[in-house]
Amino acid sequence: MTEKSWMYAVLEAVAAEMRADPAMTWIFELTPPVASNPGMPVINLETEFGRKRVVNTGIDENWMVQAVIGAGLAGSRAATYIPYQGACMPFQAIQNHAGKLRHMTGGKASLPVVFVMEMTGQTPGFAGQHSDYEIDSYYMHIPGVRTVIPSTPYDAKGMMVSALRSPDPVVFLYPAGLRMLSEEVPDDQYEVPLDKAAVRQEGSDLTIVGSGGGMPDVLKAAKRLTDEGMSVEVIDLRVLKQMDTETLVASVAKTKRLLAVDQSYYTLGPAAEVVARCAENVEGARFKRIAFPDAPPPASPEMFNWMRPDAERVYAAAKAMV
Amino acid sequence: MTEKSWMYAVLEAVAAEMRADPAMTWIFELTPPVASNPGMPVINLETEFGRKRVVNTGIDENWMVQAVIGAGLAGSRAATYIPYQGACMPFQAIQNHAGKLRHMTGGKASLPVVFVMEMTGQTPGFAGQHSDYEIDSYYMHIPGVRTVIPSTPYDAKGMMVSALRSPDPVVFLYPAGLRMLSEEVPDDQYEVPLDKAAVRQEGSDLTIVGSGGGMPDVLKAAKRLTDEGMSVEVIDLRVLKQMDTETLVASVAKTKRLLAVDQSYYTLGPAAEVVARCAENVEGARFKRIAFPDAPPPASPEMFNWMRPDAERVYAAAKAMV
Amino acid sequence: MNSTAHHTATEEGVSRRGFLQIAALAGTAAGMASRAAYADGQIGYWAMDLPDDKLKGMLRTILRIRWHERTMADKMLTDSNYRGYNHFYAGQEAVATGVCAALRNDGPFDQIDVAYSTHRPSGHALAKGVDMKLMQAEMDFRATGLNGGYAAEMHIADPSVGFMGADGMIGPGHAIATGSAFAFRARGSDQVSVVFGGDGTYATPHFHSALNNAKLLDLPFIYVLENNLYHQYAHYSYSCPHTDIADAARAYGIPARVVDGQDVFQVYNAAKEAVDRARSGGGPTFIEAKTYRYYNHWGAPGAEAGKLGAFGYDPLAITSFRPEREVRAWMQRDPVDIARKTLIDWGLLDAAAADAMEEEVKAEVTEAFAWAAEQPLCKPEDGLKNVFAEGEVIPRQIA
Amino acid sequence: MNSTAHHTATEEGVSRRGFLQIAALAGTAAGMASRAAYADGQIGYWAMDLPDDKLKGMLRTILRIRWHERTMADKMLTDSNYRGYNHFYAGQEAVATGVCAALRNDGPFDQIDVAYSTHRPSGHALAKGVDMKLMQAEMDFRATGLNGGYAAEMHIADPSVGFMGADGMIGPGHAIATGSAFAFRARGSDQVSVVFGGDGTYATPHFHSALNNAKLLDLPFIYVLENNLYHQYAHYSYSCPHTDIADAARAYGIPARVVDGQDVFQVYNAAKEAVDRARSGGGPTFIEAKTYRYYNHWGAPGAEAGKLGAFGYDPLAITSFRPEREVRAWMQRDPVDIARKTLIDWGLLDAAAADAMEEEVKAEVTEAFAWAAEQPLCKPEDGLKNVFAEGEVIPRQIA
Ligand SMILES: Cc1ncc(C[n+]2csc(CCOP(=O)(O)OP(=O)(O)O)c2C)c(N)n1
Ligand SMILES: Cc1ncc(C[n+]2csc(CCOP(=O)(O)OP(=O)(O)O)c2C)c(N)n1
Ligand SMILES: [Mg+2]
Ligand SMILES: [Mg+2]
Repeated sequence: MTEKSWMYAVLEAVAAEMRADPAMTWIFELTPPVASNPGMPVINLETEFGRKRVVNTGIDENWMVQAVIGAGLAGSRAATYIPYQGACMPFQAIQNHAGKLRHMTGGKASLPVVFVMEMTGQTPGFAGQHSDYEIDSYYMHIPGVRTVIPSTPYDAKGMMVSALRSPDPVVFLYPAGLRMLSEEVPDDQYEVPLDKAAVRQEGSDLTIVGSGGGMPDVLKAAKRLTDEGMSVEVIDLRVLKQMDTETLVASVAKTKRLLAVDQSYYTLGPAAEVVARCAENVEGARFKRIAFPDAPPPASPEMFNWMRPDAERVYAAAKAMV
Repeated sequence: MTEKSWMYAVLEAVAAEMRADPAMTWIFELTPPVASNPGMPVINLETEFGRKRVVNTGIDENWMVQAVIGAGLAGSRAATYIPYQGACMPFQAIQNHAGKLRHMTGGKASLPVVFVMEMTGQTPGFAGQHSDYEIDSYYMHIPGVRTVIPSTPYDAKGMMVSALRSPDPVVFLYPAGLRMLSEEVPDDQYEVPLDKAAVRQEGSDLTIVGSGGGMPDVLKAAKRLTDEGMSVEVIDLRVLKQMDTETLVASVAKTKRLLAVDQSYYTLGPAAEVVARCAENVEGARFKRIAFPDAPPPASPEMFNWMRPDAERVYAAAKAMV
Repeated sequence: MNSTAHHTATEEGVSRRGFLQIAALAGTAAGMASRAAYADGQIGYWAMDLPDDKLKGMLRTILRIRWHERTMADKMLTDSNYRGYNHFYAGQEAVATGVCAALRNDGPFDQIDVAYSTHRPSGHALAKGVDMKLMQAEMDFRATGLNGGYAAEMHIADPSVGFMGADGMIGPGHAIATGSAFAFRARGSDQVSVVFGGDGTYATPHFHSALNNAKLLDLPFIYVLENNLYHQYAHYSYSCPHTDIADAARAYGIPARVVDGQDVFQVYNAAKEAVDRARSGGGPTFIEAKTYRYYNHWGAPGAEAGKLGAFGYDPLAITSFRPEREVRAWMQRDPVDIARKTLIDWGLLDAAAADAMEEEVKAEVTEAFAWAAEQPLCKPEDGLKNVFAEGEVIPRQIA
Repeated sequence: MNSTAHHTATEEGVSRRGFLQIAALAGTAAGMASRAAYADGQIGYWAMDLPDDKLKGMLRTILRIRWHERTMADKMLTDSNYRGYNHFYAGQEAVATGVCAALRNDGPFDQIDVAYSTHRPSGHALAKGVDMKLMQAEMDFRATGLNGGYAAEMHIADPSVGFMGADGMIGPGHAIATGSAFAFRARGSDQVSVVFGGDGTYATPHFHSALNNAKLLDLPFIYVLENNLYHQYAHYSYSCPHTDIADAARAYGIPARVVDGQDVFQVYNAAKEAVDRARSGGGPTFIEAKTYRYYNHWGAPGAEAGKLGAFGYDPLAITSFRPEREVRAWMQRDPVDIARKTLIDWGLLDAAAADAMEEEVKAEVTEAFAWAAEQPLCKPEDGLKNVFAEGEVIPRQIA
C-alpha cells in the first residue's frame, strides 16, 4: 500500500492484467503509457510488452477505438487511451458498434475492451475545444457500454481492473483535472464494481450528487457546510451507465433535498438524469441543479472560472436550499 | 394552401430559399432532394439548381457536414441531408466545430447552415443500427447549435424557413417515421420560431410532453384519455436546444402531474431534461417518464414493438398517474 | 473422360495440375473459362492444384447462395406471410465463394480466419460456413434463429465459423477488421482477417484508416472490395476518381489485384496469394473484384417470381435507375455458368452431375426455408436481454 | 548596384526579371539561394518577376513572425505576469509567408482568398494579414483582443482578412476548408481556399475526405502540408508509410509538389502555380513543404530567454525527445537567413538595410506586446454571449 497518483494506479492495474494475459493489447497516440511514482518502479507498457502489443499510432482516434473493437471481437482483451482532443472522433464507433454488437448478434459477440477517454483538465485559457467537459453526457445515453467515471485513484485502479475483466465494453472516463490527486492505493489487483455509486459522506439535510472532475469541489463545499453545521450527504456517481438509482433514491427519500452538480453543460448533463430519477421516485422533495452554462468554455480565465460550478457555487446553492 | 407531406413541405421551403439566394447550396448522399405531391409540381433541387450547387457525394457524412460548415464560414448559406445510417458520423464536427465556432472566435464566425439529420423510421425488423431513435439526445447536449425536431409538415416547413434564415447552425432532426403525415401547408414561405414548444391540447389534470416521432402516439393516447373524460395538456417540445422551459413549467404548475415520453433510450433522453427542469421549478408535482428501454432495438417485431412507448403505453402511464 | 472416372481419380489423389495436363491434350482446358481468367500474368493459377472435392465444393457454394437468393426473392414476391427482407447478393456469388475457399473456416475460434461482412451478407455467410437453416430462421425473425431474432439480415453473425458479422454501416467494418488482424499479430497467431466491402466504402474516411494502419503495422488483413459499380443508386464514379479502386490501395504500398469477380477461380487465386502473404507475416493485400448485382439495392422491387434479377423501376432509387441493358449484359457472364462450365471443361463433372448438384442444393434450400418458417417467434421481453453479458435492463416503456 | 539605387529602380517599375539580368551579370544571382531552390525543374520561378516591395515584404513578414515568436518565448520565460501560451512556429516562417504572398488578402469578404490554420497559428495569421496588436491582446486573454478573449491562441480568427481561424483539432479543418472551396465554385467566385496542416494530419480520416472530394468536385483548394517531421513527439514515420506525403495526394490525381519549406521563394513559386490553377478552374493542388520547428511542441520548455530554439527535455514528451543535433542542423538553414541572403544577392537590399528592417520589426513587436499588456481583462459574464448570434445563455452555475 503506497500513496499513488491516478495515472500510476491505473497503469498499475493495466500492467498486471497484461502480464497475466499475453494476448492483451494497448493502443495509444500521444500519451505514452508511462507513469512514475515516488518509491515505485516506473511503469512503461511500451518497453515492458513490446511494440506488437503496445502500439503508438497516428492521429486517428476513430481507428484506435475500432481497432480495439476488432481485437475484442477476435477474442483478445484490448484497451486504448484516447486523448481529450479526440474524445468525440470515435463516437459513432462506440455508439453504433461497441454498444450494440452483443445485442445485435443475440449475444454472439463479446467485447472485453476498455476505452479510456480522457476529459480535459478544464484548464482555463485553452478555450472551446480544450477546456470543455461534456463527453460524460454523450457516452451516457449509449446502451450496451458501461460508462464509468472514477474520481479517486483508489476507485480508478479498482474500476480499471473490473473494466478489463468485464466481458462488456467499458467507456472509462478520465477527468484529467484529477491528475494531481493521490491517495493510498493497494499494490495488488482488486475490483471496484462497475454499477455502484459511492456515498462519500452521510447526512440528513441535503443530498449533493456530483461526479468525476467535479468531486473535489463538491467535497470541499460539503466540508464547509458540515463545518457550519449542515448535515450533508455526498454521493459520487462513479457510474453513469447503468446509473445506481437505488443509492440516489434512498438518499433523497431521506433528505428530501437534492442538489445535483455537473461540470458538463446544464442541458442533459448527468445531473438531469439524477434529478429525473429522484423526481420520479421521491415525492415532495426539492430539486436543484447547477452546471456549466450551455456555452462553450471561453478562453479568458476571468470568464471561464466564473462559469464553473466550483466549491463556492456548490456552497451557495446548498445554502439556498436548506 | 394544399395538403402536403413532410418532405414536400420541407423541400418547398428549401427550393424557395435557393431561388432567392443563388449562393445557397445543398449536399446529399443517397436521398435525392426530390419530392412530389398530388396536384403540385415535382420539386427536384438537383435539376433545378444544377450540380454545382446541389451535390451528390460518396458515403462520407463527416465530409458532408464539414463541407457545409466551410461553406457557411465562407459566407454561403448551405444545408445537407444526412441519412439516418450516417447520423453520428459527423458528430464531432457538429459538437466541436459547428456548435463552438461563433463563441470560440468571439463572434467573428457565423454559420448560416442547416444539418438535416434523418432519424430512423423505427421500422420493426431493421434492428440495432437502423431502427434506433437516439440522436435527439446526442445533439441536444451540444451548445451553440439550435436542435429542433418538428413533428408536423406545417412546423417542418416553417422551421426550415427559419433555420435557413438563421445565422446559427441548426440541427434539424427529421424523424422519418413521420414521412407519411400530411396536412394543409401554405404555399408561401413563413417562419415558425426556433425556440418555442407547442401546446397541442390544453388540459388541467395531467401534462404529457413528447416530441418528434413520438407525437402521433402521444396525441392518440391523449385523444383516448380525453374521450374518457381526463383533461390532458399535450406539449410538443419541437425545440430541444434551447428548450422552452417556460411553456413546460407553466403547464406543470397548473396540472401538477407530468408524464414525459421519449422514443429515445430512457437514460438521458430529452424527457430527463423535461422532468429535471420541471422538478426544479414546480414543487409538489408528480413526475413520470416512459421511454425506450436502455437497450438497442432488436430485429424481431415481437420484441421491438413491445419495447416502444406507443399510444397504449402512454395511455396506461397516464391512467396510472391520474 | 467421364465424371465418374474423374471422381475416382480425385479420390485417389490425382492433383488438379495432373488432370489439367490430360485435359489440355483434349484441347478444352481453357476454352470456356472466363475471358479475364488469365489476364493478370503475375498471379499463380493456384486453383489448378486443388483437389476435386474442393473445386466442386466451390460450385456447390455458388449454387447454395444463388438458390437461397432466388428462393428468398420468390418468397418475398409471393408469400405474404414471409417477413424477411434482403439485400440480394445474386451475381456476386463468385467473390464470397472464391475468397472463403482460401480461408481456414473451421477449428477452434483462436485458429480460424475471420471475415467481416456488410449490409449484403448472405453470400459471405454461406461461403464462410454459416448454417443455412439457422441463418434463414434469423432472417425470418425467429427465436431459434442464428442470433435469436435480434439480428435479422443486417447483423447476422456466427463467430464459431469466423463469420464476424454483417454490419449495417458503411465504413467502420473495415477499420474493425484491421483490429482483429492487429490482435492476431500481437498474440503471434497466423490467423488472417478479411473484410468484404463495396465500392461505396472507398469514399468513407475509414478507407484511409484501414489501409494506412494495415500497412504501417503490416497486418494480416485482406480488403476484398466488391466493385459492383453502384453504391445504392449512384455509379461509383460519383464518389471515386479511380477507374480501378485498387490503385488507391497501391498508393499505400499495399499489393493489390484487380480480378474478374464473376470467375470464382480467379478470385480464389488472388485470395490464396493474399492469405499466404498474410500468414507468413507479409502484411495486407487489397483485392478488387469487378462484379455486379442482379437485383436492386434492397428488397425485390422490379423482380418477378421465378425469374432471376430485377430490372428497371425501384421506388427507392427515386430518380436514378441502372440501365436494363447493363444488367442483362452482366448476366451473360454469370458466376454459376462460369464455374459450372469451367468444371465441366476440366472434366470434374458433366452436365448431368452438375444438374444433379443443383437439384440437391434446391432441395436443401427449400428445406431450410420450411424449417425456418416453423420456428417459434421471439418472446417480447427477451429484447431486454443481451445488452450486457449478464442481467436484463429495465422495461422503461412501462409506467 | 547599391540598395538606394535599386530602391529607386523598383519604384520606377523595373521588373524582377529585368533586375535579375543585371544581377546575373554580376554572377551572384543564385549563389546563396537554398540548395533545393531550383530542384523541381518543371516549376516556374515566379518569384523572379515580383516587384521589389513585394519581395522585401516577404522578408519583413518572416521577420515579424520570428520576432513575435522570440518575444513571446522571452515573455513566457521571464515575465510571471504574462499569461499567454503558444505553439511556436519559429523555423517554419517561410511556409506561411510564401503561401500567403500568393493569395488575395484584402478586399471585400466575398472576394478574398481564405486560409484555414491549425493549433500553431500565429505565423499563418500574421502572414495572412492579421493585426499583430489585436492578435497579441487575444493571446493575452484581453477583452479588446482580436476575438474578445474567447479564442486565445488556438482559435484566433479574422475573417476580414480571410484568416478563417486557428483550430485546436487535427483533421477537421481540412475538410472544412474544402467546404469553403465548394461554396466558391458553387457561387462562381474565383476565390481560393487554402488549408495549412502538419504531417500529423496525414493519418486522420479527414485527409482522405478532403483530398477525395476536392478532386471529385475539382475544387479551388490548396492543401499546404508543413512536414516538420514530428506530430507532437512522434516522428512522422510512425503514422505515414510515405517518405513524401505528397505521393499520397498524387494517388488521387491531384498535382502535388514537394518544396524546401525554408526557402520562401520556392514556397511562393509552388503556391503561385497552385493559386493560378485553382482560380482558373483547374482544381486542387497539394504542396508539401519540408520544414522544422525550433521549439518543442507546445510552450517554451527547453528554451532559454534571449536565445532562439529549444533543445532536449520537454516534460510533455515523457519518453521521446527530438535529437538536439537534428534541431541544430535544421537551424543552419534558417528561413530568415535564406530570405535575407537571397534578397541581398539579388541586390534588393544590403546588409544595413536588412538590419534596419529587422530593427523596425522588433520595435513594432515590442509595441504590440506593450499595447496588449495594457488592455482590459474580460468581464466574467461575457462568457454567456456569442453562443448564438443573439441573446445570452442562462448562468446555470448559479443556483
Ligand atoms: C455510414 C452509412 N451511410 C449510409 C448508409 C446507407 N447505405 C446502405 S448500403 C449503401 C450503399 C453501399 O454501397 P456499396 O458499398 O457499393 O455496397 P453494395 O450495396 O453495392 O453492395 C448505403 C449508402 C449506410 N449503411 N451507412
Ligand atoms: C483530433 C486530435 N487528436 C489529438 C490532438 C492533440 N494534438 C495536438 S497537436 C498534435 C500534433 C500535430 O502534429 P502536426 O499535424 O504534425 O502539426 P505540428 O504540431 O507538427 O505543427 C496532436 C496530436 C488534437 N489536437 N486533435
Ligand atoms: Mg456497390
Ligand atoms: Mg508536424
